[in-house]
Amino acid sequence: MSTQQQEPEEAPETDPEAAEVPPESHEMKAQSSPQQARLQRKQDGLAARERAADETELEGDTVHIKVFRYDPEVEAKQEPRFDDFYVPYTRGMTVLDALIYARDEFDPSLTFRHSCRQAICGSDAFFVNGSQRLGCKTQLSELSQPVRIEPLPHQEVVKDLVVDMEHFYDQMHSVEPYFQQEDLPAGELAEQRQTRENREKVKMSTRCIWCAACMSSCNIAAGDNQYLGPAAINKAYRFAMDEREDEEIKEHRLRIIEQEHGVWRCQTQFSCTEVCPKDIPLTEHIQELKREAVKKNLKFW
Amino acid sequence: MSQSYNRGLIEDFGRWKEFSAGMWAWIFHKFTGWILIGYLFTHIAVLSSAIAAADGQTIVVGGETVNAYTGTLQGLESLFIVRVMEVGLLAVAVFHILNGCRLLMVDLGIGLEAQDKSFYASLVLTGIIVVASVPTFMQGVGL
Amino acid sequence: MAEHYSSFTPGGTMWLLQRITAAFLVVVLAFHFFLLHFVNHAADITWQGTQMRMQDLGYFLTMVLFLITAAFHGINGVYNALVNQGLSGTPKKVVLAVLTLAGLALVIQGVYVALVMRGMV
Amino acid sequence: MYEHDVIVVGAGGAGLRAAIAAHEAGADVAMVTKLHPVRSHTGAAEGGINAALREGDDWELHAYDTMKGSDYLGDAPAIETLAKDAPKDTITLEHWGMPFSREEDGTVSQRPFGGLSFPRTTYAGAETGHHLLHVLYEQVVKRGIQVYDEWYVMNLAVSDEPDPNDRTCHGVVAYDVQSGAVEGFKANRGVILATGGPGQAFDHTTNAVSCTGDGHAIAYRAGVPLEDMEFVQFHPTTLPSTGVLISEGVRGEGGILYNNEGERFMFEHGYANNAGELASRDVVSRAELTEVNEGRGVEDEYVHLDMRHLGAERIVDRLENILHLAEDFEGVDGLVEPMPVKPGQHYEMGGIETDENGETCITGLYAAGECACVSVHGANRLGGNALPELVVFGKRAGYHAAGKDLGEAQIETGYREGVEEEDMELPIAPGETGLAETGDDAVADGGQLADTDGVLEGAVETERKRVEYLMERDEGIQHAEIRSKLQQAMTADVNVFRNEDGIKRALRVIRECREEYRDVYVADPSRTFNTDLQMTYETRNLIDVAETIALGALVRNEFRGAHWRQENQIRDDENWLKHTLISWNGGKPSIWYRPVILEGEDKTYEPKIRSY
Ligand SMILES: Cc1cc2nc3c(=O)[nH]c(=O)nc-3n(C[C@H](O)[C@H](O)[C@H](O)COP(=O)(O)OP(=O)(O)OC[C@H]3O[C@@H](n4cnc5c(N)ncnc54)[C@H](O)[C@@H]3O)c2cc1C
Ligand code: HEM
Ligand code: SF4
Ligand code: F3S
Ligand code: FES
Repeated sequence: MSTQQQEPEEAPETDPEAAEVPPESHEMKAQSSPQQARLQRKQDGLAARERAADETELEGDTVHIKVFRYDPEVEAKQEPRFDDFYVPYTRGMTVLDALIYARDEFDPSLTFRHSCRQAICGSDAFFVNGSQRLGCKTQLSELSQPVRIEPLPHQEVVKDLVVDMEHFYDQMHSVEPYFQQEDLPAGELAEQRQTRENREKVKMSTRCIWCAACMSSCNIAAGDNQYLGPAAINKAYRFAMDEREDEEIKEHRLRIIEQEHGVWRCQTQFSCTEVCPKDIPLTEHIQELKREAVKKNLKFW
Repeated sequence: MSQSYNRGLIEDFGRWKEFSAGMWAWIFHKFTGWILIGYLFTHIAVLSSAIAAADGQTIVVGGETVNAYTGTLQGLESLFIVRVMEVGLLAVAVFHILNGCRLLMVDLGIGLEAQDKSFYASLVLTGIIVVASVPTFMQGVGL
Repeated sequence: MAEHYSSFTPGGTMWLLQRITAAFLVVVLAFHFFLLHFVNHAADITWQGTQMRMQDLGYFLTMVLFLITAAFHGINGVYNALVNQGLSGTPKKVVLAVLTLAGLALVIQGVYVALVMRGMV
Repeated sequence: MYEHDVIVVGAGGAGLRAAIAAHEAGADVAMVTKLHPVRSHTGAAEGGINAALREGDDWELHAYDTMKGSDYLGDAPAIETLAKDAPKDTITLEHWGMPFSREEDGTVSQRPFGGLSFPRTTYAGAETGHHLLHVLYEQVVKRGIQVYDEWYVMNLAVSDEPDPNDRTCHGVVAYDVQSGAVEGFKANRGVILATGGPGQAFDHTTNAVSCTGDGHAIAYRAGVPLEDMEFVQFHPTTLPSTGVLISEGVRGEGGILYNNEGERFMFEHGYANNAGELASRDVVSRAELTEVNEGRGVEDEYVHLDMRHLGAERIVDRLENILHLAEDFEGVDGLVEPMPVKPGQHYEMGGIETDENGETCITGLYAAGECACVSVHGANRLGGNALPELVVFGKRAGYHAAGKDLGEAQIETGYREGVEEEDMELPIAPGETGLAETGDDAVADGGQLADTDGVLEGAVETERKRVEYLMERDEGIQHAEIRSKLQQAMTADVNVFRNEDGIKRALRVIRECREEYRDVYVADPSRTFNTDLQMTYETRNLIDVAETIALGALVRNEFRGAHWRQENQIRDDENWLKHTLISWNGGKPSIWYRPVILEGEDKTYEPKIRSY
């Protein structure tokens, strides 16, 4: 199935609901009634959305996407190429929606990982118009056309947009990503205490969804395959900073991340922080760990 | 790199197009650092003419016989191209210093949210300092 | 994967030294540039002038320290950059040796020149 | 061929917990999962996990709430087990490092949730499921449990005695998505299905694209009855354009629902005069749809969920990810505007019939998590009750499969002579057609297979042939076409409001889907990462699952919990205090019933009016 150019068979219908209809004017009662206040707020909201609608002039149009294709097994796809698809645009359409449309309507062999559609499973990080993004969390209206969708750089391509994640998983596993506290409060119903501040401190780091966007964006990780990479270091941070684990365990964790290919490799490029779909301040976490490691070493001098 | 599937230029073009502040800062810092260390070697080599000078050797510069050290330096300084390169060196050094300070701040965890702004600030400041120094650097150069 | 790493931690110290030398260099390099391009114009530098400045022990020591830190900082920086690009195994060792030798040569030559300038050799 | 003591199919919360338990009990465990574990849909759960941890609360209250929430269709032994085990199993998660939200004194926080008499929903921000999933996976990594990720389980290897109760499960047949190889996984002690929900049977769902009811379908075809499939929970607050869920936590914290006239309709139109927005999900979903149907919906489609009055600080603190979801998937800023919401398919209460130990009627076959029906949720699941189900019953299934003695189960499983059977006239002949593409039956019905290995090898051969068959065809119909037709029919007619004509219409469409499926083909010729092939398999499972949902909905002529029938809008305890079970019987589904067990350990739960 070589489908280099695909046009939708019929012109998509324009969505009549797209054009915002102002709400019927209601009889205004007392100026201060809560209902009126609500209506007022609602109208403000509508106005805001109308503005948003102006920005998406795409409505009723087709979106041109260029998708990277490669399959080691299929002759026509052994030589990597880009296929063009023209997908009818609907409001709120994401890159993932466009890919699904292209696959279901035009070319069933178009292959990519996806599952949750809500930025929580981390399977659909792609290289979209030159940066690492989650397909399901990227609105087409924000992108300039044609939208180029490629597999994540610096990872081996398995097929089309699917890359080999093994190396990423290995790095994640290498920081002993599990709670190690053995000394627990007595009784199966007794919980460990943790201050709110401490939970707040680790909160952002616990949000990682293992999408590998950060790793793919980091030039150091690209050059040095053994570099733990921002996600794994962040995972280590999540535990090292959790006060529920004892000091010795923290020291053990610091020893892991200050290896040759650990935190010192980071050159503060910030691209990891920029692409992280969960807004985790990765560079900050890495830097903090560097300082912790230095402090720990100074103690022994 | 070894294990990534080679997508040739496709991959690289995309990356360069969307290069972000932190990445450019990194590249520039690298570049300027290398120039500086390269210059340090050259610099010591040039200054080594002091050894000859101490021996009382002289050279002829523009018809005059002068001390080897003074002569070497002034001879170089009289060349337009050397002056231009010096300005370049200044630019490189100033950027490296400013961005180096930025990196030191980042290492201390200060102003991480403003990392892109501080990079642009480094660039602008470098520009201003360099432009402002041009008269001094170019003073008395024979064309 | 964790087993692959040794417990020896060279990275941390070098990383810290790179920052410390950098902090030192900011000051000295700025001073150096200022002195030799603005206070004294580079074009007007003469053997006598240099000799005179070098007579000052503080200045002399600063310049020597400047050289040593700059050499360390620069060489270590270059080495790091190469390692970051995935240099490993034998080439890595070779590069380290070459860079160290070059650095040493630079420092020795520089110190020698400085001593000459001070008239001590 | 791979061989382990226990094979866990699926690595969501239930699967991971089962694997850890089986490992603790000393078994050699392996997990086979079509997604990498951290990609499982448990990660999407937002609100929290119910456990009676605090002073003033106890497991009996939790059990009582759950029974009432289930509209008296939950089995008491299951519900009591859940309520008793949830506290310690939740604390186990805390001991494993789960980042629960905390109180001032450092203890874990709990919040109120719909249908609960005590605020016992323990939470970790608005991303409880994400943390639960990751913490469990971390423990799996710690224990070095083998995970075969991106292996799609196609079928079970079950012996073929005529009575399903005599059958034994010997393993599974799976397909390595990366390489395309079809291999057998032999399970010496047991297979645990933990494949999650079947939300993709509907087109507006909070479930992931991977929630295709594979476990339901393969167990069903192997002879295990599916129980109470008509009870599908529709969540009242999903974003209209994507189906992304806005957690009940928003209402728990005080979020308010308004119709297009700005009325707080839960009170003003009397849907739930006491609990208001916090009434049970089915009540709120129907209220919303009624508002929309009566012309008080916004854009005739949805209603508004407003949380602005909670204040930015509280919202950011407790519901931050809701802000992101509304922004990213609907383009709405929850701090300045109300969020549009409408009901969407959310949870399947029914599932593979199991007892409290997770065991099905087939020896060595277990199920846990959303794909199972021990019957804790009955006719309606309370928010925050699925996550404890995963850890409680996941753990039990793991232990039991590994050989640990958990005592005699009180819930009986499997079709027995003398049960009450349904003999309603169906608009179509359900089952069979369209699924036997290779000419072999889905299960090896008839002709007993001699030895254990033979069963697995036979099953592997069948699947290999099936793959060949699907791949070799180069024309026919695409799975995507069938799937979308199926989904639309289900959403149109087997939704929140149901009536006989509609359900029959849906059943006819399902029949058409079956027939079309005979002509299905896989267009992608590659063996490498062939998602086309995988989705073709999944679509077949969806057809079976959708059919059981529709059949259950058709026969159950009453209004109970999430299931509403126009023809009989009352809870009919006299006739319907019983579970619906559907057995495949080698392709000819039969429908039968089993009474609900209302006798608990030391009390009997008397059906009461469910009012909020
Ligand atoms: C948006 C959302 C919010 C929710 N919020 C809450 C909440 O706040 N509180 C609460 O208690 N409950 C909540 N629930 C319900 C609860 O999250 C789910 O019921 C539960 O997570 C299901 O877990 P599971 O382990 O059974 O399945 P899943 O987590 O879905 O895992 C299924 C696993 O099976 C694997 N699998 C499936 N098919 C195959 C196959 N053929 N071969 C191999 N592997 C296969 C998948 O790879 C996956 O690993 C929510 C659900 C949703 C959708
Ligand atoms: C004057 C103040 C200086 C400051 C504040 C400074 C700061 C820094 C810092 C912080 C780094 C580390 C970057 C990293 O590892 O992420 C660095 C790298 C480097 N510096 Fe400097 N530096 C200064 C002067 C110099 C001088 C005089 C030289 C030359 C002799 C030099 C050569 C280098 C080199 C070669 C690198 C490595 C660049 C790379 O990553 O490839 N620096 N500098
Ligand atoms: S840190 Fe961010 S970018 Fe990296 S894997 Fe985790 S979620 Fe993705
Ligand atoms: S991109 Fe790489 S260099 Fe450091 S700041 Fe991020 S890990
Ligand atoms: S589909 Fe799950 S993160 Fe995008």
